[in-house]
Amino acid sequence: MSVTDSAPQPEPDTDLETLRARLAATQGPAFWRGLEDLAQTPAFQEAARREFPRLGSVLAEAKQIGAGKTKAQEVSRRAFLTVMGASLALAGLSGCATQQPQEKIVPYIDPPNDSEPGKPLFYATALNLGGCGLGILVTSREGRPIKIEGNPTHPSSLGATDAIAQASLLSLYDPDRSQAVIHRGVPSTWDDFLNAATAQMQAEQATGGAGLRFLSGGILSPTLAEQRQALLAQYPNARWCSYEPIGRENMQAGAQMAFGADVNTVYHFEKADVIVALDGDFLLTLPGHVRYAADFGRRRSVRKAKVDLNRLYVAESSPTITGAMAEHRLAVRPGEIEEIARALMTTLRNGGVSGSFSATSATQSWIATLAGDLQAHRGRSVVVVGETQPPIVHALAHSLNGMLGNVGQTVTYTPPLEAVVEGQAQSLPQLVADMQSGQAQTLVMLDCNPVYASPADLNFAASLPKVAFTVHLSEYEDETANLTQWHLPQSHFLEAWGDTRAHDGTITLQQPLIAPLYATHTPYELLSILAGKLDRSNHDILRDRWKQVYQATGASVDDFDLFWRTILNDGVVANTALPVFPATLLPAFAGSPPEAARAQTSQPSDPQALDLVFTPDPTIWDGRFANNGWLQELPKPLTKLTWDNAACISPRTAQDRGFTDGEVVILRYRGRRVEAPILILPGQPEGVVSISLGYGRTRGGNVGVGAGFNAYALRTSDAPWFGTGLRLEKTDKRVSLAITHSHHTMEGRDIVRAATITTFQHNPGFVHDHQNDPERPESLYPEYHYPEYAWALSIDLTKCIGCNACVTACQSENNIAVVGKEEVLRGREMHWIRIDRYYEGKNMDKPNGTYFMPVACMMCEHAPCELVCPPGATLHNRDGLNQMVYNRCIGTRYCSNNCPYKVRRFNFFQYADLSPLKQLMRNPEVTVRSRGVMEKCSYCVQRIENAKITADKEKRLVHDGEITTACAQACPTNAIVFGNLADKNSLVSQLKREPHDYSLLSELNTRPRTTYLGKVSNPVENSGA
Amino acid sequence: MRPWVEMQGEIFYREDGNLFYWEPYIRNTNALYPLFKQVGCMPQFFRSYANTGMRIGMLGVFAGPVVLGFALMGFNRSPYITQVGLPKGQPVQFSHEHHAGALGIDCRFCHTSVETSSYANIPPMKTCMTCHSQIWVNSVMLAPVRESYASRVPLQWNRVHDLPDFAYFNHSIHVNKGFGCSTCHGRVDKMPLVYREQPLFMSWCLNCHRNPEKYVRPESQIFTMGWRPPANQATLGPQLVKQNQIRKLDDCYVCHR
Amino acid sequence: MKEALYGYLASFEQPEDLLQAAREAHKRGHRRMQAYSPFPVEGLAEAVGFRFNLLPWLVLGGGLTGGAGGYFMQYYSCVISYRDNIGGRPLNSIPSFLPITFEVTVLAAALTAFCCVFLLSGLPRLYHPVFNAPAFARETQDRFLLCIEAADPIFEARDTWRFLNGLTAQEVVEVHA
Amino acid sequence: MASETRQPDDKPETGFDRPSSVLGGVPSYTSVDTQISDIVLHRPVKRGWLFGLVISFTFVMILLYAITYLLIKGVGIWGINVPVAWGFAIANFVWWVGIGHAGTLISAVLLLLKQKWRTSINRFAEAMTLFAVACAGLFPLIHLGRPWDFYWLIPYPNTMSLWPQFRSPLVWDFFAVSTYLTVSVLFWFLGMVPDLRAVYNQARTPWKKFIFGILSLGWRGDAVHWKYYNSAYYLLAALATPLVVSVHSIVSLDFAVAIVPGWHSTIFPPYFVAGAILSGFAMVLTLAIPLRRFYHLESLVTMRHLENCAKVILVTSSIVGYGYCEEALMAWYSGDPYEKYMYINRILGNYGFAFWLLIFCNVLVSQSLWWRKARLNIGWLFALSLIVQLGMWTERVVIVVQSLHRDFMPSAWHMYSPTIWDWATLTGTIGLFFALFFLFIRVLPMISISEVQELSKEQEEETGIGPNATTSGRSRKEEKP
Repeated sequence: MSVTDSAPQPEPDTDLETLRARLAATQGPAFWRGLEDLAQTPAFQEAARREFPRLGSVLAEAKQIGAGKTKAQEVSRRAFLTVMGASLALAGLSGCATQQPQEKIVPYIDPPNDSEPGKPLFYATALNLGGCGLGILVTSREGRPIKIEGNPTHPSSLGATDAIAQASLLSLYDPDRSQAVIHRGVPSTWDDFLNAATAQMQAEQATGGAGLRFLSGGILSPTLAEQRQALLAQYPNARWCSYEPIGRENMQAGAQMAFGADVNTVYHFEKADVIVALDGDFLLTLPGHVRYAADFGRRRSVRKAKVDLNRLYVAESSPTITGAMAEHRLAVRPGEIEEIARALMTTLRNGGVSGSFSATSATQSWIATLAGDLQAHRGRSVVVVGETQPPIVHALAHSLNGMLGNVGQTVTYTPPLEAVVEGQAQSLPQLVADMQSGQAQTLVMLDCNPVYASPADLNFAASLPKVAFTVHLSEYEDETANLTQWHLPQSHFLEAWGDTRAHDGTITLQQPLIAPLYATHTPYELLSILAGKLDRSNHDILRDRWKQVYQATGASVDDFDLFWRTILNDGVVANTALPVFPATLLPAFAGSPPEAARAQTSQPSDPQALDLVFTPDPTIWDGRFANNGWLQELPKPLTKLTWDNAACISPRTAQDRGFTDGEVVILRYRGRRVEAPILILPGQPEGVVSISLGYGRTRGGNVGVGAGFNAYALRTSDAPWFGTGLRLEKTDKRVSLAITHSHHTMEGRDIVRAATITTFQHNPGFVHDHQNDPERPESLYPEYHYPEYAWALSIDLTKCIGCNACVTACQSENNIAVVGKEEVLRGREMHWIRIDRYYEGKNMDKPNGTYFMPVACMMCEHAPCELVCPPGATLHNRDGLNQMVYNRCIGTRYCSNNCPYKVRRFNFFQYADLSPLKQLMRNPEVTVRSRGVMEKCSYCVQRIENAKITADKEKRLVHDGEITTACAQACPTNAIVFGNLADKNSLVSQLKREPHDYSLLSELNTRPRTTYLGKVSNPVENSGA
Repeated sequence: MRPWVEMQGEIFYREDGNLFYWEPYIRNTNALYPLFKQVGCMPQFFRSYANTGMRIGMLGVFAGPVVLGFALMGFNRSPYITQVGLPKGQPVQFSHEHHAGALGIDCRFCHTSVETSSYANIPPMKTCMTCHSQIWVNSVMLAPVRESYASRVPLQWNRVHDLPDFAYFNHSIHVNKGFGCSTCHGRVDKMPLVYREQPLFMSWCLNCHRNPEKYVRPESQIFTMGWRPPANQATLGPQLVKQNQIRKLDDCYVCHR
Repeated sequence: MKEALYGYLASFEQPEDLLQAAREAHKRGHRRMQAYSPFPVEGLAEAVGFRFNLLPWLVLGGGLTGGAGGYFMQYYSCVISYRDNIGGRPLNSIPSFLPITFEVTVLAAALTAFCCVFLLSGLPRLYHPVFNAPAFARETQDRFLLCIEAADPIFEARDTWRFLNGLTAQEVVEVHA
Repeated sequence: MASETRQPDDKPETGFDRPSSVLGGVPSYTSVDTQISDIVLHRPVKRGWLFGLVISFTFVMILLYAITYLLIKGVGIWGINVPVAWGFAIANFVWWVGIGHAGTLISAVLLLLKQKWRTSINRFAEAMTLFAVACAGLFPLIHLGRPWDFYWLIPYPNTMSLWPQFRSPLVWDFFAVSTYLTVSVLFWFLGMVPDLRAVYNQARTPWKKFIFGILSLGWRGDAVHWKYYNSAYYLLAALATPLVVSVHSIVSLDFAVAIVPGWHSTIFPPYFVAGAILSGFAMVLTLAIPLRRFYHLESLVTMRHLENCAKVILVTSSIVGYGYCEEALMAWYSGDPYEKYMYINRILGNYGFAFWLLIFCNVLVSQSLWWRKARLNIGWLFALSLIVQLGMWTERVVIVVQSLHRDFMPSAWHMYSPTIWDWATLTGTIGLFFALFFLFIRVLPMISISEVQELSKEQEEETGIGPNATTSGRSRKEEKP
């Protein structure tokens, strides 16, 4: 079968040509590259990709993550013998004289209008994640998207992104993406599907679509919502249900409970002095979390001039980064949260703790402290509840916020973002019932994977074959695709037109950055096909819809082009934010909490039983990013686990039951069982096991398949998020978990320096106290001066929330390779910036503090690495940057040994994936490192140099804020600030003049250019909690 | 004088605690010795010419590696490696001599982005056709161009000036700071087929990066092909360096990232 | 056929005999003569008229040149050729340059010594007239030989022959070129 | 040969093994010559020798395989990772260079100190040095990420106008090791020239004649040649003595210059040199004991030699032991938290067992040599030599791995575990070493002929009796009528 016939795609082709040519000329003697690339030459791979997508992907995968795997390590016997003799002799000579291979130059036929070769272009679009759209700016080079940044004008982004948004770029170039229509497991074409679909729909027409069923995730797109309405009008008897594995059913039901109507809650953390999060991970998982993190960060600024600190209370059933930021954190069983909410409420009503439920003294005092604080901050506090808590807790939160007068201040309500408003919790079981009963004749699944992700008790997979005609549109040939008759490849959002809503409802147009790489289409097109309009392109659908909207406003059609270009350019449609929804509490919640609505959270009958909590995975979300190498290898914020999920238990529980890390246990829960490795996690509540969703994939890409275990196998529709009655059974099996940072404490070293706000006010320079050496010890060496530029970085530990956005951003900007689980296990991950996580305190069950510390190259002025490099491949430049010159490096690894911060990364194998597809994605401004070469953070020197060139042309200096590093740009809380130290007024210079600015391991007198602002927290003094 | 064998016997019969231990090792070391004695001389294993041979050999042993080393260094600088002065065949025999020289078309007509971007830009097929849809419309030589424009399949030119991928060169900054095309590309207007004028060695780059004043030109001269440093370059150069704010950049990160 | 006479070769069984013979020969005024022994014999060289030993001075020269060159190499590359800021160290980091300076000194001196031994003693020389003498087969074994060349200023066939036989030589043979 | 059947081995051995005597009795010049050159020329290939060669050659093949695979895949096949970026490769390098020290030390230093007992062991000790340094030199090369670019360490005018970074200890290494190798070769070869001539004279077949003739450069034993020869030989010795000290000092600077706790220590140079001599002399014993046994050199390599080696081992191992204590002291006295943590972790941490192993092997076991009985017990000496080898290797590994695996940032701490390829490379080089040595003892005179002859003369003069004096022509002359 062939991919090319159905979709015309000249652009990528020519690009692949050039790239293949460019690929031919890389550093290093051809002799050796020849060997490594044996049977993996781009030409062969390209051919393979076209002819047998699967095989192509296998090869690509073998190279992408296989570097550490034995299968990729094997060398064919022939290859081996070829070198056996020659190798030793030629090893030396081959370096001496090598002729440059011939490169080709492939010009355009017609030059694209606005692009100039060698210059990047930026396009505004958006991606859907976790229940809202995130506006982004995509960098495009020669027609290829190569980097994703936040869109400053977009309310959910404000210029920042999160790890998943950054990594979604990699999915575009994923060789495992579904590339062709598949009919009953046989490759087919869109034309065949069109015929089949038209016939089927005509049949449905007769009964008004009685047998017609749709299944989709939450629909954020207004256009898609309209299409849906139209379709349902066309087929009145058809039914549309929606299921999101990590959806907002509880929020919805909670709102219903409290207001009698579904609302979308928008928080304004920048206005809140006191924040209460009840299992509400608003920094990483709540819709709009990027914006929320930004607002939260804005209220975490500690400066000599002005201190602006909010206070965060968190009660949570499994550790999250939100909990890590909390001044007062309470680790409780998930069921207790409701009790806490109730207790809090009663306490606030009639002062003094209510005796309503028996809480530990810690909990009691926590509630007491919090209640007092809330009283003091009426209207300037906010109560946040996460999607994992049952409706009643949400309702209670609404009433709490109402009671505290936060509504309208720190909390506003709008109509729901998503179009599908029927009770989502019920809709899926209903659908399955129809499928069982044979009522459902036609099932159309849009961009979802129910066979994998639907609750285990529904047994979706078994009932799917009972449906006569099933259609599945998805980016991957996943578990569902395997069981449907028609699997249709879906376009990546960077290939598609569309629109979506921000967390406050603001609409963003999605525009394609590149023609679809494969024969893929979008849900918009599929719906219009089903509606009988076969000829309408993705672009037409969107443009026409928006033309109507525009005309509806009464504007003249002539200006539409301008309007269209404006909204595409801005990335937001001006003032489309949803209006404030006048939500009034129902009487039941106006007063004291109704006992009736109490969710039955029975205390465990037998003492052995534990609570089970399902959590969204911080990297691969609900499993839809399972095939994304960047996210798989991204250490999870707290566990620092990669390539796996695990059953997290508290140290105490582990001690009591004699479990150790990596030990495989059987989780028995409500008659279902799954095997999972144990991971001991400090701060995990006593007797609670939390497992993250999204792993244990069986289909849908070579990267994801086989990683971790499937938590959905234990998930039931009646208790989607937590429940009790879990039992752990020992097995004699063990697995090795690839954890990048296994040591929890700081060994009493002055690495992260923290204090409370009062300490800071008495002694702003507290960071220098417990340090025996001066900040800048004397040196025997003459000073080097940096008059023009002295680039430097300042990292504010008070602001850093450990969300990993910087790590992925760096990976994307600097072409950092993915190495695979085996290599991570060996300690060979390649991230240029890592986020160290330390716990403070003796009791690992209740750490006094959890600290995040981003560590990248410190750019030491007295760099120990430079001194020991024999060929002089790492040395200083005039801007005081610690240069790492890959093409001069011979790989002694001495520099890494001598780096006290251990921020240097080495290519132990040929990690960089040289397949043409990945070549498309590379940042052409950054060398792709070959095997045997050391690499490290460069302060994104490609950006610096380009900015300097621009400035030099204009005969000026680069001014402050003109450029920043990828990590700083992605950071939602602006914890990372980059700038020029030689400019005394630059922001970074100001930050470095702060009293609590310190450099890591300063006693070594390495004089780092990267310094840290000590962490300052704002607890209620003399509080027990 | 006693014959040799006797003498050996003498040692044999000596009864000496130490000595007998050595007996087994004492053998007739030179059985032919008596024979030689009759002849009065023993033929030498090496003939006299062996001395000369050996000396030559020694020379080879010591001088050889040195010579080889220099040979390699020479080879690395030879046109075979640097491809200096070797015109490259192209899918279409495009003559810079004709276009840039005879017709005097400005470099920037085709290499549009040389002043603004890192790439000077290889002109799209459309640029060729702007003229060649009017003139030489039937020329056989231009058939590939027309063909490619019609079939939308671009020509693939052979790259002449090819830096390694780890070296990042930016045309615009050089042109803006007053360094002319011909300084690196040579008299393109005299090249029917373009070839490399310079080896593109790092040392060659550094030579100019360290002494820009020797090569910098007045802004007006940047695109003039035949430009030679004027007599007063020694004074003019430093002035231009000052006025264009040219820094002497030999930091690695300037070119390698 | 016989080639021209090269000299007479007397072979002794004891170093002392050779030493004495050499002394006597030298006293008689013989100059162009060599004494051969399996192992160095104290004073033998002087006995055959060896005076000044140039070698140590050559080695000294070699060493000094090497040392200077070694340091200059480093100074040139770091201070003159490519002025790099290495970890904030001064361009001319004298302490860091000493180890290599030392090593190069030793290397140069050693090479000089090695080469000069052979240059000064005219080796390699695979063919030599004295090798024609049968006794030379045991020159490395237990023979101590004295050869007086025909080119010697006061060489006179009969006289020299008698002189040599008059010594404690175990045998005296003619050596032909 | 004959000696297996007629075994004066034990009877005379008791006689000759008077530790006082450097030689077992006084050999005649001829017998020295023949005895030594026979091993090269006339001794038939023995099963034992062949067996040894085959075994060690097998390991050479393993080494070749390992290196080839390494060049194809990259250094990732080893157990190294980011905190521990140097694993076995560098440890082996240091270990081998150390072993390489004894040879030059014996031949150079003892020569200058006019130690007679060096004479009959210096030749193969030097050979040992060369082969050990050859093995060592292999590692810095193959441990590179891009070995084919190793020549960037050589300063020569290149098209990049770049130079090596002369502040890097690895560049010092490059110069030190290559200088050491060169000088050792020169020293070794110069010393061998007269003997090569002797072998040439003994040789029968044209090929041997040719080869040894070429190698001996037509040496004539001319008095003047001897003069130059001696002064050059002594000069080389004088040069090699500081050199041998400098080499391992510089190797130790690879660590001492770095800031890693456990590396950054001023006592490294002396204590590395001591360790080097320790392992070197251990290796001398490992080789000498079987050699004298199988080639019946008991009279040339006597108990005196073995005992002296034992004494050197005792001294150096005590110095090394002092070094360990010194490290502990500095860790405590400096008050540097990282140093302190490192040393405690070294003793009690994940790799604690290795520390105790090396203490046992390097310090404790050799203390037995205070007793003369132990020094004269050949079996024990041999066992001890092996134990010390192991100990010294362990020490190198501990210094490299243990110091790196937990340095400044707890977040970066990671364990190191060697792979099959690490072991293959190590054993491979051991095989290479012995293969070279087996070949050496068959093709080159393993004991200096001329020097032993000279020595026997001196002995003769001391004792007054000997095979040579009595054959004096002078005495005969008186008998003549």
